[in-house]
Amino acid sequence: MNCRSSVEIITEWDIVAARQLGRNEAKKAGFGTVDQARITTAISELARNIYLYAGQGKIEIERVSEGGIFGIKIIASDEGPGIADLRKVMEDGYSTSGGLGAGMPGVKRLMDEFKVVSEVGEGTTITTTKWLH
Amino acid sequence: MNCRSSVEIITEWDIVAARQLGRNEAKKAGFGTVDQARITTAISELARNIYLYAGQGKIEIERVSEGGIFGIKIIASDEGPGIADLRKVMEDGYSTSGGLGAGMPGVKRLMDEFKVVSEVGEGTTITTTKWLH
Amino acid sequence: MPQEVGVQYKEIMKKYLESQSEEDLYVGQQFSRRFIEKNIAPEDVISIHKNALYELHPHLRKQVWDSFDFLIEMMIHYGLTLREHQSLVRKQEAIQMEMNVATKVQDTLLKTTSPNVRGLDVGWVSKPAQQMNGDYIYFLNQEHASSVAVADVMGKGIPAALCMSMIKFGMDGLQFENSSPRNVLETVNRIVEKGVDDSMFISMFYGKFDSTNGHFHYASAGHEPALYFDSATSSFAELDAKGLLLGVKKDAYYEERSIPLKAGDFVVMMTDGVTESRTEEGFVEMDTIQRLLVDVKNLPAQQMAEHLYNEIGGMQEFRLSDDFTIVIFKKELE
Amino acid sequence: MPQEVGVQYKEIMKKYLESQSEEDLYVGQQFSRRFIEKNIAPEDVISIHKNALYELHPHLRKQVWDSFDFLIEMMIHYGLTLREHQSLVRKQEAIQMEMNVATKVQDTLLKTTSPNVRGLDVGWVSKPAQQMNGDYIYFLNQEHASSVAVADVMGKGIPAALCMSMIKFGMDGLQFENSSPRNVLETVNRIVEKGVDDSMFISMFYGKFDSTNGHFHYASAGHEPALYFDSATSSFAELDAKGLLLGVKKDAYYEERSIPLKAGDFVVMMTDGVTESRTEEGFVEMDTIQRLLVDVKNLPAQQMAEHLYNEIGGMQEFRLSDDFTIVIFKKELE
Ligand SMILES: [Mn+2]
Ligand SMILES: [Mn+2]
Ligand SMILES: [Mn+2]
Ligand SMILES: [Mn+2]
Repeated sequence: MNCRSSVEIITEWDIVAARQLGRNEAKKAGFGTVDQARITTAISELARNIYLYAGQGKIEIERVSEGGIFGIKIIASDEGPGIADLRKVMEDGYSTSGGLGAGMPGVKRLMDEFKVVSEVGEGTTITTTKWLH
Repeated sequence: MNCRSSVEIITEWDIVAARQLGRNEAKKAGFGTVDQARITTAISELARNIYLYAGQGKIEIERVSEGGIFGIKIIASDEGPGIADLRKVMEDGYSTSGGLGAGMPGVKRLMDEFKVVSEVGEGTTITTTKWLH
Repeated sequence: MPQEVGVQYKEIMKKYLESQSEEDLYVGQQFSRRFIEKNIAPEDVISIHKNALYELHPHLRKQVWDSFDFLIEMMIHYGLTLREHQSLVRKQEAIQMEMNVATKVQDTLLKTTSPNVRGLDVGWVSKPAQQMNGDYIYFLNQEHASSVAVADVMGKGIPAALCMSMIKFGMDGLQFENSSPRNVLETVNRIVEKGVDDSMFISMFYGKFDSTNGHFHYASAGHEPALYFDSATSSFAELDAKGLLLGVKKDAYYEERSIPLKAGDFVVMMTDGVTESRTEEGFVEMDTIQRLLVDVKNLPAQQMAEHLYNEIGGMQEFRLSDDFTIVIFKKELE
Repeated sequence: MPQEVGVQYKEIMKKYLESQSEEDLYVGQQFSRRFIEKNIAPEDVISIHKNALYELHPHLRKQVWDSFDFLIEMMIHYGLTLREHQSLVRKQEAIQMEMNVATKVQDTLLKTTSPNVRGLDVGWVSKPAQQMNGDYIYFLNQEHASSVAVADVMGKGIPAALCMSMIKFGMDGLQFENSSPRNVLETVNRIVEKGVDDSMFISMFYGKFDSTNGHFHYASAGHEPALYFDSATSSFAELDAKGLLLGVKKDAYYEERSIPLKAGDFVVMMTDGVTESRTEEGFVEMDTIQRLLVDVKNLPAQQMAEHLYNEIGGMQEFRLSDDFTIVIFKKELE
């Protein structure tokens, strides 16, 4: 229960590879079609953020279990510019009006747990988990 | 271009009759499936309001045209208690949280034009139109 | 999402596919109303639909099922927006509660007492267009004089409310000897000019009835003229005086004028929410306002003010486009 | 909705049905993001989907197409919620703009000037947790004395802002001869008690440095104790005095106490946003605050205040759970 697979994000096509990996892992973990799509979308958003704002980084996917409940954990990390104002990034952007897609709040909503660690000039690591209910 | 059909709303099943009439008229007027469903939903809401709050009333449906554009007009009238606070009724109830369905603001959104005339103790008449775009 | 929703969905759809009746669609739509409450996202509905169709018609070609997977993918962002909506609704409710508290605070803070001076009958109405009133009435009561400030703060809501509290406390600090209309406006103008930035303007009419000589003294800071009714000739005149809006210029000068009030005469001070009331037929005419006032000129001032509000408010179905304020000073019959 | 959306949808779906590749799903989802912006409702998407499927596979059995009509019906309420969301977002934006104006008005209205009295070094920091600050600092400067009121209004946002303006104008009206801490609190208490309803409470610490004798006089209305640093012994003591919160009781009594300040001594007045700062490890200990102050005791008061804010704020990643206010009065070295 400790296999971690990962995809380097360098070009836009790596986003697709990360999605594919995520969907496969989600399926193997036992998630239904809709949750597979949600997990894949979360990965897609995280990978796009890396691609757009950090230039490059990594998506790691891990199957996890806690107290008999199974789930899938995604770790998105980069050594990009970091996030200066975390509060702002986590605010609802109201995707309806903005053109930036789901953004961080969207990823948070698609998954069950969510954590950002970011230091300006050092990079950003986002860890997010979804549990099989 | 002045045929007006109508349905008396007395029992819950008259709501279905009004919907049926509305859907047929909308289809005949040339609306697509989705707009047929929207017009039918608007009629459904209006008829339900009559059934629930006024006890009885009438839904009239009329094909209309204005400046070469065709449309469908719905007139929902009753001699019920009337609406004391129109401002409040027209406020967004945020259907997500409430259990009252679409309500007046919903009908307004489903259609293109919307007007309420209501007098306490006298009754309410709602006129709403949708145009073929 | 509960298993049972899927089962019911299938049953309702099955009936519809057999009958294609409006009744089944009605039942279906009534059923779907609960989805949002139950936190069922649109992509969940597609999945429920796919499963129901599969159970009813398992032998459709593979592309149909694949197409539903595609459709689910297309719906994910709708589901997100829906959740965003729910969080926004909660936020909105919190703001609403805050506004309710603010309105209560404002009401308590700005409460004013109608004057009670011999020979003068006073009536007033002030109705907000939205939740918080941007019009403001302040009465100053002295032994032989009754004064009123009628103000309209540009803008509405919270910033306006803050400005009004400033006016109130400014006027609370006024000394008796300085209560001539010109002095009051000059003083309040200095407070406003100092206290708020350039984006905030306030118009104010200040009227003072002096019971010792029966004169009405007034000054205006860019406010609507008042209406004076001369009972002897049964005619109206506008009362206006020169003066800039409050807060524009530090040392603004305000003209002061006066007029004797005879028994039965009255002065109507208003905000532009009254004179610029919009109905379906356009603006309410000054003639209409005057006619409405004449109709009730023999009633007490309070009833006159309420009559004017009921009539003009009624013309716009009480959906006011601006705050609506009237103060009537009426010289009593001996 | 534009015809062309349907054409593109069909093309993307066609590719997906042939390949079932993740790439096509990614392209599809990127495409679907624009739907909401383009005001395409979820029921429209079902209809687009149905048409695309029909063009690709026209010979599916009738029930498939009927089932899509059923699905459209089930989606109507989602479409309504989406439109409701858009109107709510606009409303929210309007409120946000109003709050921005209100914050500016409040800043201008409540601006206060740091004292400048011989022998006293003053520093202060006041940071709101949310947009509007519910903490309030008011400086009163006299020839031989510098005073400060540090207040915390229960509640936040608009109602708190209104209350603060009341305090400000109340204190503006204070006469010189009544500026002893006890008198100030008694006066402000009467204003607050009269002006606001029972749901509003305010805690306030009032400190006055008298440069004629070098004493610090203080009184407290249910506020956090201040911290006194004795430079001779390098130790801290709490300064507290008996007194009810403002607005609770009309004739509240406030104890007044005093302490001599020697060169290098300082007094730190704070709100509970400082002493009850929460970090991931729990509340910030008083020991920590004292240690942070001692570290910088030789710096100017303003730098001391900023240091404390940077350190304690930093522990919570500057996501303050309450407004954060510090005022430091430091007796200068001769
Ligand atoms: Mn106004
Ligand atoms: Mn106005
Ligand atoms: Mn507070
Ligand atoms: Mn606090």
